[in-house]
Amino acid sequence: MLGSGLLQGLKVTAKNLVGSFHDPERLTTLEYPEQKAKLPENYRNFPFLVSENATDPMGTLRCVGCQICEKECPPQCIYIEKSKDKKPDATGKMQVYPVVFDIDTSVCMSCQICVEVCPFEAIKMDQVFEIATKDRFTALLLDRNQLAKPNSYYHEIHPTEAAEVDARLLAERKAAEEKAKAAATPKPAVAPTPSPTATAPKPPEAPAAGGTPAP
Amino acid sequence: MTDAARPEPTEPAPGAHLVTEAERDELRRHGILLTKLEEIVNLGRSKSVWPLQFGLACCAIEMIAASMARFDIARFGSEVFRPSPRQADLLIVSGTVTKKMAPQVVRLWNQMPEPKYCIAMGACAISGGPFKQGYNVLKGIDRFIPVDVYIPGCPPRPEALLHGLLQLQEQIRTQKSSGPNVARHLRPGDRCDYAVPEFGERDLEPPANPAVWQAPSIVRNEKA
Amino acid sequence: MSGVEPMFPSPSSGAHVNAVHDPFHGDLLEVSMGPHHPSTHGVFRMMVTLDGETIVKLKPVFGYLHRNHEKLGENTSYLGSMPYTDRLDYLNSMTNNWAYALAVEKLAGQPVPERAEYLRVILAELTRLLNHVCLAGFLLQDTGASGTPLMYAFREREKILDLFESLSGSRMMCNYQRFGGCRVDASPEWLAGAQTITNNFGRFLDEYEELITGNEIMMARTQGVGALTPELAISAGITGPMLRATGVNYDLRKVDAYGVYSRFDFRVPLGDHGDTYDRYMIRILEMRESIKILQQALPALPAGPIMDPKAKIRGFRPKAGEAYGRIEGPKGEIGFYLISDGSPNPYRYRVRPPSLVNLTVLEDMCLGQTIADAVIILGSVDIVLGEVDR
Amino acid sequence: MMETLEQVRDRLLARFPGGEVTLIANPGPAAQHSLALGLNQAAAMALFLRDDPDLRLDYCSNVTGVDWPEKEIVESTKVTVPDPAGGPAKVVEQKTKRIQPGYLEVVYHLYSMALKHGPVIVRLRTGNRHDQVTVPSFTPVWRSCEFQEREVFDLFGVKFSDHPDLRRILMWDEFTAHPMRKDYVEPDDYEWEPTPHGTVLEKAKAHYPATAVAAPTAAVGAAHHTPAAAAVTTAAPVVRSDTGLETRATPAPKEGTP
Repeated sequence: MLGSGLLQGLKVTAKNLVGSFHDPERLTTLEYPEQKAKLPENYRNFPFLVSENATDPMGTLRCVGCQICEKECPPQCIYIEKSKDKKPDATGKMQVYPVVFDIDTSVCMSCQICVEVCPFEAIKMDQVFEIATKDRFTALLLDRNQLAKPNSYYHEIHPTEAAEVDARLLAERKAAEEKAKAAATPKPAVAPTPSPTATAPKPPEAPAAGGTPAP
Repeated sequence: MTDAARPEPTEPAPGAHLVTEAERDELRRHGILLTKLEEIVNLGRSKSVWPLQFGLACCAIEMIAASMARFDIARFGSEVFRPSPRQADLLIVSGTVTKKMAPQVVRLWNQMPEPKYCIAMGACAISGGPFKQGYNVLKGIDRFIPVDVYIPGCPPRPEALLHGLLQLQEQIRTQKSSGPNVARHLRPGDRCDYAVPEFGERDLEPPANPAVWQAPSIVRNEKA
Repeated sequence: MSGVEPMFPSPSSGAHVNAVHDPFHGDLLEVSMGPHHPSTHGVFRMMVTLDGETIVKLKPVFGYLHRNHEKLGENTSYLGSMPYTDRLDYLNSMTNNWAYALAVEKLAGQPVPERAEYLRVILAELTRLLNHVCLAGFLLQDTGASGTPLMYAFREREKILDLFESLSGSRMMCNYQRFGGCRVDASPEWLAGAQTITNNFGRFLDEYEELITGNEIMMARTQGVGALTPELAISAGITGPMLRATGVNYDLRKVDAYGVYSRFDFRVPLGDHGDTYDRYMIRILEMRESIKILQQALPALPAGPIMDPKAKIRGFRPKAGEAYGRIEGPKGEIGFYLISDGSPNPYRYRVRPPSLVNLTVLEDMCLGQTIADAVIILGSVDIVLGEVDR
Repeated sequence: MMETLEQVRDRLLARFPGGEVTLIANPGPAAQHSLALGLNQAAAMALFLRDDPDLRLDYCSNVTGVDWPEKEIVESTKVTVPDPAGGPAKVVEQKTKRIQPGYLEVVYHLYSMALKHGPVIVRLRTGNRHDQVTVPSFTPVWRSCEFQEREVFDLFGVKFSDHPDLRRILMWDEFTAHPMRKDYVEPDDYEWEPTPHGTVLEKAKAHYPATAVAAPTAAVGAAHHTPAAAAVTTAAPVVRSDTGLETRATPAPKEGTP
């Protein structure tokens, strides 16, 4: 019968209309500003720099300014200048640090490649997205002070991943200590107190190739 | 209004509000809305921003998603996507503006009636984004038209678009119809007529509109 | 040597037809549709010459979203191009990822572990579901059913996007595949979620078909509109559902049997008339086959690693050579042609876009139809401008 | 099963006496070898590939261009020079420089939908990159080449004789360059480049204000060692010296913009 298809369609829309009053499957609206969707743990939007503690973020950045992420970033939105001097990181090891670490969020495409290539677990993906602004030039270019967020924040947004990372870093640190001990014991007479830079110029899991940036 | 409710009498600047914010809040609590014509106009404008149905690239899909049931842009009065620029208030530049497309975007902007607003949605519309270094990609639509709100992200979530829209609504609510901070469209000299670039042999002519695009210059050091 | 008689000559040539004054028929009218037109699915533009309401000539104009994908691909590393492939056909980032990963794996001779192959199949079929369901929504939008079918389609799409987001971290730009495997593993909860969606999708399709397939207006608008012959379709390199709607049995999942597709039992739906209605129906039927594949792949997902242990993420330098890898994307054959000269960047990086090649016959399909039908025919081709112009 | 590429080549040579067909080996693991066809009989050969009952390559999937610019090749050859004194001949290494001529290449990936095999990869090479850039079009043989050959024309500058509608497809008509060539130079619009490195940094430098040269870079560099001190020494136009960038309110002078 002509028109039966139309009537059938109307039946479906009526079912959806009525269903939207009692069936959450059919009423999917999320009342955004008041009600926020729970972001999945894996959600990623813009990178941030992990610092070991919140009180001194600049002093405890995990980043050692190796510039791998800068080189690998596909849209080239990271800019790093590393320091010429060294200062102790969270474990007390002398390390180079980034004096300038800028990310241009107006270019970043949140592809996560910087996170994948970072050998120091220093850069991770954030979950903020409510950053609409009126000012493009200064507000969207994030410097290291704005990028640094404590490890506790990382645990908050990516709990599983952060626990894995912490366990891995701890194991690495232990291995490094044992290695240093083993290196120190055979020839105690030569260098009783080896300088930290001499025994551990690199973290143990530093990449074999390209770990130190080519100039 | 009692004397006790009055705040400290400060020297009233010429043209200052006769009724202070605190007093108006107090009145509002009692169910009396005291307002100015400017504010009520702005309120109306901000709650019915009609966007142009204009999708460029990936972000357009998220823009469509924002207008669908899950995110429901209709709750903010912006569900009326107009196909014609003559009926639209808001240009959402949702995606990469290529150099081939840029003249058309400027033309659309010129055809929209004032007051009009522009949201640059996504990295590409703001700065060219990941495609910035391409030979045919415009490095930001703000080289040719004034942008009110920038929403970074690639693409921004639909919630981020709604957040940007709320920012724009806030901006519309507080815009002034007179005085030094008058809204853009009321400024003398603003003729709603932005220069449309021409296709050149290698690039757009001109590559940016100097009346709109005033980028600060950046100097980076030589690296070791 | 010149003078090869073209089997299927292009219907007309040249950039413009000036208005022809003919006192008997009246003037021809040249209309520029797009690049800003609500129903051109992006920034597509057609120069249409009309005789009354009938199309006598139609020339597509491209390039309004030419984002220099190939040039950027030659200037970034192999890994760096992976997130860019997400933005080619931005509805189907997972299949784009897979096509690119497949081409690079061919180029480097990189094996892929079994679990990753299964995950790729699962994600590709979920992508096919979301592409086809959105296409049906947009097509119906073009025929005038504004809103409702598209809203239902997006309701289902959001569920699949939530799955993608919880796995890969992003709704649309998944950046999930890697050379030699996948980036993150799927948890049992994720697989359970995928199973639920697979189980429920058939019911949704029933409802969706009840809503539109039998609709008289829809049938009147699409049946016999934009018919395409199989011979022309083959010559013009049409692939995907549009080719199969003409009755040509050519599905790369069967022909190339890439990945682990040979292990699943599914059929290739074929059309009969090659018109717009067939193209719509093929997609609905393909979704049902996709559900069938998902029902087989999800329980059969083997345990094991998701990355080949020898695969390199950083500093990936394939030996000199070239490779062309292709898969059956939701829109047709998406291929990547790579030439390596042994450096970290590809020497030549080329995308074979199904949408662009499928548009070759747009003029042939539209000639003699009315201008209102051109919109529907274009909608049934299923283009995404990010891929057409790259 | 499809016959091997050598057999295809031999049959082509037998069918087209005087034609040129070269097998080009692909050293990579993909082992997708290809056939380079001579330009004078290429269109007829393509027709043969399409219609031959054993091949029936009725589907041309992918058409693309590749740019191979001129390359300077230094070859060292060992030449034995007989000693004029009559002693043992000496082996002398001679270095010869030669310019390997550049050319543009069009690559076609052919498949058969009827027999479901492929790919057969066909290459056409131009004489050079400037004036001998015409190759026969395959659009009359396979319609799918129509837009893709236009794209090759637009981005690489290969001209196709017999193409029904050879116009620019992606760039605008007024555009003169061929941007996918390796020696293409992009237009200069590197104005706001806050995160430059490599070639972008070089290009962005052209837009740095003239005053930046006068400013001693050493002083800025020294400030980096003590970021706290740098923050104190904010000159008026400098907004954020901690990041090492100077943000000036005044735009860089532009030229020639109305």
